[in-house]
Amino acid sequence: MLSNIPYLVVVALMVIGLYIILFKRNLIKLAMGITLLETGVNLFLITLAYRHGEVLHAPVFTSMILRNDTTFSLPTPHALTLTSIVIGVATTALLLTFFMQLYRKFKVSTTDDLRRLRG
Amino acid sequence: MERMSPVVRTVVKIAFAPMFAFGAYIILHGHLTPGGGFQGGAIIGSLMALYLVAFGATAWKKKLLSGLESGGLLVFIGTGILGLVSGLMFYNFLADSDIPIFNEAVPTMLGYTHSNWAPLWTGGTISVMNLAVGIEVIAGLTLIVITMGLFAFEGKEGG
Amino acid sequence: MVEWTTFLYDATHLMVLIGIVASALMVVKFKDLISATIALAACSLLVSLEFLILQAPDVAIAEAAVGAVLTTAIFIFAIKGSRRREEY
Amino acid sequence: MSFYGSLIDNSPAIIIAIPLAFAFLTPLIDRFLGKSIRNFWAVLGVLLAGIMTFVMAYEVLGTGNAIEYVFGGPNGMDFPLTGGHPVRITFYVDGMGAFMGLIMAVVSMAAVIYSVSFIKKFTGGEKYFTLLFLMLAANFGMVFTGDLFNLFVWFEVSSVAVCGLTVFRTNRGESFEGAAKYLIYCTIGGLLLLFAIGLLYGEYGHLNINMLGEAIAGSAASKGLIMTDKIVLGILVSVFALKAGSVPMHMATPDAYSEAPAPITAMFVTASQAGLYALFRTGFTLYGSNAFTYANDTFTVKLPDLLELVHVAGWIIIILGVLSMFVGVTLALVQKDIKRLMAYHAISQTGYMLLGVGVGMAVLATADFTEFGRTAMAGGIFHIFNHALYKGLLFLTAGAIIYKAGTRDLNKMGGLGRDMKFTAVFFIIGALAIAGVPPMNGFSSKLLIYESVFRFNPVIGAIAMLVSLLTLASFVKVFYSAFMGPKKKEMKGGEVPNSMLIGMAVLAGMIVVFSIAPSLVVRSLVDPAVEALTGVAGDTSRNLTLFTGEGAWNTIVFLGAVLMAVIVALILHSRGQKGTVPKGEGKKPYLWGNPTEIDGRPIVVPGSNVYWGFTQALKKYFDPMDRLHSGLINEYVFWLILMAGIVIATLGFWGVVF
Repeated sequence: MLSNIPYLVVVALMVIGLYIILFKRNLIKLAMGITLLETGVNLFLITLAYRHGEVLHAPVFTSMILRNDTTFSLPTPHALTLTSIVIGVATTALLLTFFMQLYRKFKVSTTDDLRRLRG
Repeated sequence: MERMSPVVRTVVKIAFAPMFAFGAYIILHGHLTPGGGFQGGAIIGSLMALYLVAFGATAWKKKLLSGLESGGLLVFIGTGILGLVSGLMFYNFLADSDIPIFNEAVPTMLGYTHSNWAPLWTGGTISVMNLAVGIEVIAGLTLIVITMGLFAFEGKEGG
Repeated sequence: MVEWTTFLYDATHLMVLIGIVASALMVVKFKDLISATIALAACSLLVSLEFLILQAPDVAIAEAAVGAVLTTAIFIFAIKGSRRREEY
Repeated sequence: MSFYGSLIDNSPAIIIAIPLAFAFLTPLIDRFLGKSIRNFWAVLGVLLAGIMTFVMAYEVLGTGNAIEYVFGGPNGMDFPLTGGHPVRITFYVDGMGAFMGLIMAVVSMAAVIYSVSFIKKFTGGEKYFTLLFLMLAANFGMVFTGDLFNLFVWFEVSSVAVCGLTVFRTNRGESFEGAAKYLIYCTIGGLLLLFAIGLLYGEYGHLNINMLGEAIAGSAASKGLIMTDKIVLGILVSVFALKAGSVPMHMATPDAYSEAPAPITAMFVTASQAGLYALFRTGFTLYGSNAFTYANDTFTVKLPDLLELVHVAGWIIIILGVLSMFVGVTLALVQKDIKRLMAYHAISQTGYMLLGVGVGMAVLATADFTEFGRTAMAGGIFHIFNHALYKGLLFLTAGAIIYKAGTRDLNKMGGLGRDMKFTAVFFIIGALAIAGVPPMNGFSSKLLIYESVFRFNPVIGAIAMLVSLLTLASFVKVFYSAFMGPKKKEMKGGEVPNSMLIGMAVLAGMIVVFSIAPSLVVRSLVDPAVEALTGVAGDTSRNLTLFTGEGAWNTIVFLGAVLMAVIVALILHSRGQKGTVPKGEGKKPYLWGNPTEIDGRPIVVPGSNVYWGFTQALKKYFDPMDRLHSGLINEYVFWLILMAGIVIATLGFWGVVF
């Protein structure tokens, strides 16, 4: 029962992230929204990896004290999540650098002012 | 960037050695325990960020760091390409070979009570790549933090 | 005995999950961007705990180091480099 | 094993490794050996990668066998890997992959050669080349990978490298804006993609595209289509359409296209086409090709549900394509910025490719497919090739124009044709090709699309032709404002440096060659690509003639006819009366009797006013369009989410609600 609750948290994180991206006008808030969205997707992958009772794939880690032996975690989504974290920090840093440059050049800190390119 | 208060600096000084050791441990034991080049590198990288916040960014040499970053990546790709000599890209040519780097065979689990146990000197190219990734990640993350820190604190006008 | 540990484990799990959503909501709510960044760091830290609970220790280490420390540092630098408060 | 054999076996990995190694060695070379050696080094790198791609494509297309490459596995590892090895990274290069790889190689070659002079005005050339090689590696990775997750990684590497290059000229603040918008767009798209990959992995436990395709077909055969399949298809279609720059998700694309340096924009086009490639892979390899078998010229439908899903997805792609064609070209018509105009044209041309392949998907596994669906796909895929060539060339000429004129505003240019004769010629070649004027290669691919789409749905075919006309119209405008008219005083004279000319000449020469012999490409590259995607073999061309199903096209015959007509005209002309016949004073030399000059300066209609009447007449269309392209990134993301939602809902509830 409890193993399905993380999926709800995933949905909550993704919805909150998308809410920030769609409705918040501050650029740095926007970057935070993207980070939250990314955290949600990462949590989704890890939750996906957490399985009961299948023995086809190799587990990487089991806490036998707390749970029975049939609970384990798939290794592949871990690798995917790690890669996603790396990419996430790279894009966040790049995006924030752009925002700092934009603030310096135009004193822009909201998306409302970031409208030089349009039409 | 101004230096932070003595409290912060002392804490960072005290925490420096254990955090560094922990990061190095994670990198070196990448093929044995959870973690690896990226995780250990990220730990040391965040240590560098702490150090930077506490002591200022001017003391760091950007060229050295970018050299380290390129070097780490080149070692990684080079190890992959060297695998081509034995057949395929990223082939683990060091494992069970005569080259005396990380070449010990992994012992079978028989006789050991704990299944995660293995000597450090195993893993072949995996360990080499972990080291390369570790160096690269430390350099890369520190470079990101330094660049952004310098930009935010010191480059208010121009530059 | 076993049931007691299981209960404690599940309770911790649940609290971590609630904490994640709560800190994410704080990110939305705070107008002060530094506070929002700290909430984001808290969210990342709790997510890394959740990774540990879901038996992904390697990812947990990476998320703790990157999400909770480095991302926070980058965000704080970016806020220093622009404006501290959200406008509206 | 011989050296050549092992080279071929390892070629996908080597092609990725060359740009990566060159990327990270470039800063060292720049620091220790100097700039000219660095430039030479960069050209060497891209030539090496290009030669390797040619060798591999020759092998793949010659033998007809796909190259399957497993990273880190022992030699001769079994493929496909059944069950036990989900963690291996695999590369899979078939006809379609080799075709895309060749495009990447050719365009990047031209772009790097062009960059050698282009970069001289700026500092930081080593970072430029590093990012350029990284982008090249990402492009190759996206089209060679046999692994969905690997696709995601290259997708993100490509976005980051592109955005890093877009802000290369840090003195222009707008470039940061364009790059930031594009990066936000691509990051959100990438996260949706990762979510879809997670769904697929959770459902089927595979990441390999071929194995996933079999797993989806197997599950559809045993328990019918499940919701995951439909949702994943919806997400993948929207994300890859975003990367390709198709219309409701195109908003940030022109910003980034127009702000990037010219050679980067040329490569940017190929990066978008990698998204297009991923879209086709999704539609065919992942979903379509396992739903039917084709033998003895007849289709046997194995899984009607899955095929129905592919048909609906095909219709969605057709609608996206038509929207892209029309909105792209109409918005291009009113642009003042030369690169922004061309960026909108890139979107419009993407519509053609989506249209061709969408028609192929919509009629897949029916008798219509062998009738005209295959031809439509061949046209769409051929158009990818042509588009990469002529759009690359046009962006390079735009870069040359900006290099000389010092401005991007069409209203402030003029008279460049006198000094830049070669550039003008290259521009004309590119413009004729993009407009699909008969002897050019753009016409050959558009003809395949027109005729087959006309049989599919006459209205869409008519729209495609109308769009072609509008394309020609807007390039007439660019040519008029940039090359003709009086020369502006503040502009520097002379032609652009040689390496820029060589870069353009490479692409222009290829356009001319493939205009004369389009069937060369169609037979050796496009038909194998179509066969690799659908499993249906066929021949669209014989000798030098293209067969569209309705008619045929042969450039030599066409040129011969034109030559005959010219000769006849000359003969008639020579038999006419010699000299002019003066009869009175004659009329004023201008049309309506307006004055030809004011204050001693000739009157020139500025570029943005050429189609003033047209845009005024369509004000009811252009005003809402202007409001939609508001520049607000929040709204742009809203369109993306809305569109993805619509696509997912359509695919998910097709047959249930509709």
